[in-house]
Amino acid sequence: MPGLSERIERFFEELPPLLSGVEGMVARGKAYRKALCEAGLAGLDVPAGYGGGGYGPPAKALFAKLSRGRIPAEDDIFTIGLGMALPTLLEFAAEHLRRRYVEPALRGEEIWCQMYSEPGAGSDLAGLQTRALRTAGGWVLNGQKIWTSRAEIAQFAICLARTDVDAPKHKGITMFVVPMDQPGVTVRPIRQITGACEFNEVFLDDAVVPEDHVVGEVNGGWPVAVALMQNERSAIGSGGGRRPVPFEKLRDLVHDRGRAADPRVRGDLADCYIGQRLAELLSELEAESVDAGTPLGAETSLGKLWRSTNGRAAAALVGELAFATGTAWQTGDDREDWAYAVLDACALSLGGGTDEVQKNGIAEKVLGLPRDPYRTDKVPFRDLTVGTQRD
Amino acid sequence: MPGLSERIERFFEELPPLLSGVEGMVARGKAYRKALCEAGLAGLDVPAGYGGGGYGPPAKALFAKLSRGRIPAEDDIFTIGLGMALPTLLEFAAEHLRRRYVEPALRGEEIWCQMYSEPGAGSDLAGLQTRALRTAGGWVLNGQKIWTSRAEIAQFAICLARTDVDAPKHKGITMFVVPMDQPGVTVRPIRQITGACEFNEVFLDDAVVPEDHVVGEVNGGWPVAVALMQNERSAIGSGGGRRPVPFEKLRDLVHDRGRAADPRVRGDLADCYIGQRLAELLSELEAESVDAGTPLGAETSLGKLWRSTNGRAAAALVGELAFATGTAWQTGDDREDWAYAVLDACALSLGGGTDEVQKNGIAEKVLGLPRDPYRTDKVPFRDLTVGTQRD
Amino acid sequence: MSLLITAEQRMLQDGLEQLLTRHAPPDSGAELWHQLADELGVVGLCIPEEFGGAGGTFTDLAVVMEAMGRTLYPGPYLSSAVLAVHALLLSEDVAAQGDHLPNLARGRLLGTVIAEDLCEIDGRILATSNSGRVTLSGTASSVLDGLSADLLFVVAEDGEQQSLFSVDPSTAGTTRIPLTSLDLRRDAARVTFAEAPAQRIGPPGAAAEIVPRLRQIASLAIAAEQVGGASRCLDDACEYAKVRYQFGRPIGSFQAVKHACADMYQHVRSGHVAVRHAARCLDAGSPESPSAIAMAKVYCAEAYIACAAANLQIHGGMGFTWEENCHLHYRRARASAMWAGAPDRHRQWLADQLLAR
Amino acid sequence: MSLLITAEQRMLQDGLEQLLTRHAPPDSGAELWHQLADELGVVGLCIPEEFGGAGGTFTDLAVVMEAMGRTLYPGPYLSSAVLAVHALLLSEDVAAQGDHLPNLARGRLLGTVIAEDLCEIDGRILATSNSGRVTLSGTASSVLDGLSADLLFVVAEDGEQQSLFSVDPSTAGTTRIPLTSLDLRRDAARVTFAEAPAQRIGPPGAAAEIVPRLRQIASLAIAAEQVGGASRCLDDACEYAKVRYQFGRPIGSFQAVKHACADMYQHVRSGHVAVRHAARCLDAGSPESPSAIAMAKVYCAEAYIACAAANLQIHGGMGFTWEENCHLHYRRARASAMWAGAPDRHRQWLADQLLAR
Repeated sequence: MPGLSERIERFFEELPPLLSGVEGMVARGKAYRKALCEAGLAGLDVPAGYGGGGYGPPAKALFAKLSRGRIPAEDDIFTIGLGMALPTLLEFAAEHLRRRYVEPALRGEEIWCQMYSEPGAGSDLAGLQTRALRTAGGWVLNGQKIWTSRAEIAQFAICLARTDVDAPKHKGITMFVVPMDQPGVTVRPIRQITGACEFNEVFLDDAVVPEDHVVGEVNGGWPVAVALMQNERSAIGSGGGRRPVPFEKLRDLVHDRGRAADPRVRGDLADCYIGQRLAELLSELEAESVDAGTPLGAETSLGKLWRSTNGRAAAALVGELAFATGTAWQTGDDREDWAYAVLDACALSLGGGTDEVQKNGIAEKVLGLPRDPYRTDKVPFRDLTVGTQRD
Repeated sequence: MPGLSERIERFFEELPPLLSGVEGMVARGKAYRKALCEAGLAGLDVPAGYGGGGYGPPAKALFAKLSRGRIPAEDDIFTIGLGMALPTLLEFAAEHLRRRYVEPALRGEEIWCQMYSEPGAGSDLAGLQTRALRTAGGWVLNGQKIWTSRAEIAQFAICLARTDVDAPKHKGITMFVVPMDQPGVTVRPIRQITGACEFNEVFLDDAVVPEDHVVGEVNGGWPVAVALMQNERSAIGSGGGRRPVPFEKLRDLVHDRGRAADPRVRGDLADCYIGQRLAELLSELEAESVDAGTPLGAETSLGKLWRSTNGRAAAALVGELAFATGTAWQTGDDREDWAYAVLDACALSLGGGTDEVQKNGIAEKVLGLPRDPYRTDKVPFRDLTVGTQRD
Repeated sequence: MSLLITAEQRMLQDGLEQLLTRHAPPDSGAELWHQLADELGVVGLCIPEEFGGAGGTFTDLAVVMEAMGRTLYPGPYLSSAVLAVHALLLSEDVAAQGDHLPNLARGRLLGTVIAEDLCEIDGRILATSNSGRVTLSGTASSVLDGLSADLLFVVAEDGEQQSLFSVDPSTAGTTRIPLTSLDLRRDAARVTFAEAPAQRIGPPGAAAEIVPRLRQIASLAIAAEQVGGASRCLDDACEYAKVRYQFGRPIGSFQAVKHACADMYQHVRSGHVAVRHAARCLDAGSPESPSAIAMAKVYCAEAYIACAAANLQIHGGMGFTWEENCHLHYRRARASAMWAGAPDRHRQWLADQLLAR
Repeated sequence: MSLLITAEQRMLQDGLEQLLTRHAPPDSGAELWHQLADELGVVGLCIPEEFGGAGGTFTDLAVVMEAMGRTLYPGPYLSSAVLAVHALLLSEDVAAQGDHLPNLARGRLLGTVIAEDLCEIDGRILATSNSGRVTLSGTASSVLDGLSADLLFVVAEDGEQQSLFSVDPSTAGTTRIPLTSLDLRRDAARVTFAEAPAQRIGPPGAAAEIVPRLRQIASLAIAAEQVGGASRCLDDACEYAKVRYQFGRPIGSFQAVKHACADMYQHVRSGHVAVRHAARCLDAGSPESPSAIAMAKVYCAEAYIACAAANLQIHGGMGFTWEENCHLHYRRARASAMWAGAPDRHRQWLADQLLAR
């Protein structure tokens, strides 16, 4: 990769003027991507034929290293598209789809989201109920998706839907590319317990998908989804996504609230440090294992479990210190941010697979403990009870 | 119950000379029982026809109150016989068995034990494998029992054995009265992690039981066992059996080791107090509920769960305080007793139904959560895998 | 005294819960308050009959607070019917009692209390006497229902001592601004006094006796509310676990969910008996009161947090949305744990009692 | 330096574990010790090559201690090959090193250390110099392998300072009695010096530097042993959960057992990486060493207790018997947690590091 380092360096040096004056999250995100693409630095590990750099993983790692702390925050709007949708398209989609969609995604001209979870299909994603029917004019989708980040700005989605209700649940699912800008797609933001809206619900009412926009085989969507989720879990386990309150902020809070001599607070702070440091070290070990050629296993779940533990511990400490004198505040008080942090931590044991699901995975896949004897693998989907059964 | 109080008072006043000079656990226990019987105070709530007092439960409660702290410790050898076996005989056994066995048990002339658990049947007692075959000379039993307290001194046992392997597991079990003094019965003590031997294994090799020594119906032993276990759980939950280190001893240890000013130790001690006090209060509430006519439910499991929690908490505190300067000792050092207490506490979450079994019970019976969908209720016993399956 | 709830108390609790459920927010304003005062008579629960109240016991109060906790009731009960009423009762100032208790009992007057541990005192509140006229100066934050209160009972530095005063916040010298609360169902304000005219309640120095006792009563009331909230979390979690199907079965059939619910049940039953016991100790004037109350406050605060978190976890992603009540309980659990002494402070107070010889 | 165990280390660990498993107690005496010294060379692991040792690193030591923890090895490795060796190395007393290290490396000499936090000092141990002759007086309990040691390295009060001494316990003035240990696989003795002749090692006052550093090394070694023990508990629990059937299915198919095993796995993997990290910090002389070691000792001590308790619980009633190894791990976990500084002391030391600015 001769000269790559220099090109990356130069790009980031020249970046600020290119973005100056560009306002708004989407506009700034797109401007950054465009510049990156024009510098020949977008999708370094994507084959050149699809608009990428055609380098291998080392180039990607080099870019990650040199770009640390220099990428504008607005590039986050492409994380799902480039981190999840694009690898899926490259690995599983037909050539005409890759030709059509990969390069515009790399250039930031089209934003993607993914539509997997449903109100009735969370931990048991394979229980999803969104139906896709093949018609003369293409596929018609009906159903409801949930936890869809970026749906409000995305032009396309990769989306799982049920194409055969007579098959067992894993065998009747298909992956589609769904155009979002159509009357059959309605996006509604979900307000979270923090008050913020990170996610959306997406309602599909006779949403239309071209006949040839199937990714992989019809009724063969499940293995595609599994590959994707493994990436997602690893990303969450090793650094991506939501984080507990960082130790340094906890330490400063202890000082700030004058509790640095309180032995119990000191002990709790030490435990917060231990949890966060061990999570870092495990992720360092995991990276070393991967470099040494050991494939990623369910052990990545450990990082996820540590985040839950660390999130809970940090929330408990913050709850006790930040609100020691009172639990109400004027706008601008630091308690406002601490309250957000305490509430937000609740998601750490839920998003990306609950703690319970992670522990099942460790027990079965790493430790070899037997699966639950009650299985529904062979029951036709139409005979399964799924979702929330309120009268 | 006119005059009963006075008779009980008089009995305990006159007791010491009756026991003086009697040596040995069994001899002293029997001497106490004999005296009690002669004073007309044994089995106050047992019908007079079977050698009891013929009073109702209030008389029993009165006796319990007046006798508190005055019953010699050696009477413990009759706890299982009188607390478990005798009520079972009275409720479920045929008249000839009650006539034969109840009065000698009350008089302390015959000691009883119960043979339920097996090495292969712990939490799943209904998976028991001891076989009973009906022959011309009576029933012949083969198998192995475990956790049998008092088997080493007992003359009789109530014992569950399988009489039909083609029936589902709950439907092929029968309850027997087994004479212990016979060549077919071998008792071997179990050494526990504390080094003490409270329990035994009992090996049944062609042990013989008279034809008419069945309690209840043949193949109808399970409901009999369930009734009994409910009594056992209640006894453990509300006061009987093994206990965590009492709070007062923990408090004294904190003072003795000079840690009464250590905020974390203080906090841990307070938590030990809270757990033990709440367990007491719950048991007071339970007693009040029973008095008010509410039947005992799976809520008694709470007492059991609190004991586990309290045992663990006390063991952790003791472990930290008693061994703060060193973990080895000369005979006679108080660390010897503390070590016993720390190890013994491990049994609190096991004996009388594991914590896991208690929680299942609360979830299903109190909270109405659905049972596990994997059921073996209808599988013939011979087709079930049971016990420990090592090659 | 019994740990069992009486038939009358059960009836009161059920009736109250039904009423509060019917009037769920945002429909829970003045009308509901007057129903609580006039129809159920719970607003004057703690007020002696001679002042127009119901003369209820602390166990009765616990029963009411449990129902309010279950329904996340947002009204000024704790501030006015518990804190203000008991501040007056503890003051033994018969004149002030005669002036205010009847109106407090009828719900026509709303009071709240400004004192250490019951709100946040910024620095100190100073009382100044000038030719028989007393004024207060100072600031307090996180004052429960401070904006809606008609009368503030304020503990202030009165020379060398601490005394109790009343301030009419509508007169000049008092300014109030609303605050954002961690508990979305509990209003709080910042109150600033600048030479605000005040009336002394009870003799000078009376607050030294009143404040710790009031904190005990506040701790009992909030512990009862916490148990109520925890029991509602348990019920909601169990209900959801029965109707939510994943992997072809209700999630409540999974052992992990069962055991989480069993743990919640243990918290709820144990918390209930802790509160009930603390209330009977207070009613009986038992020497066990301080430790019983500290125990109840420690245990119930942490039990509510644990149950609110478990409820949220069992609800999965839905629990993380604004639409479900899960977060309201979690917010209240976190907030109320810190009020009237954080769990660890009560734990240390309890240890003081236990280790004394 | 890498967190991954090297191929050589893996081979050493596996070989060691096989050897130690073959020679399970009571068959683990002198012969096994000489195999460890001569065939595997692990007795001299920490000793520089110039003194006949292997010149191993702290990460190597961690690898060895993990294997010993897994197999509940009862021999004098910790006392002699770790404590005595490092006391000598830290003393920088070249003469004493030359005298003893070669024999320690070959396993021909057994040493142990008497110092604060590594055993129990009853009062103080006093050194008295009299015309060039030094004697020690005082008593220590819970001395690791104190009965079998050929040479005692003793920290004693030397005027105003603390110095390191060696004492030959076979000479007059030293009496030793065996003690009962909570850890049944670890021998301990009570050692009394009454004007016992001693040799000073290193300059007067050297112990001030040696003791805290030796405690760090001891903490690392015991943390590694704890991780080994915890990992064995995990393996034993999983093995049992697969073969033990109740309710017509292996108990390992129940979620409660699965999650308990998953928690153990988290403890074991996290403990392993904590030890590995602490060892590489020590090897590199990193300023992170004190906090990395405190973290390892806190975490591994508590992880071992948790895993030993979980293993016992999963084994059910069988776990409560003398026959299963469950209790040996539980005893060792409880005992070793208290050695070289109880978890809470390390937690406070860690907080000292973290809160320093």
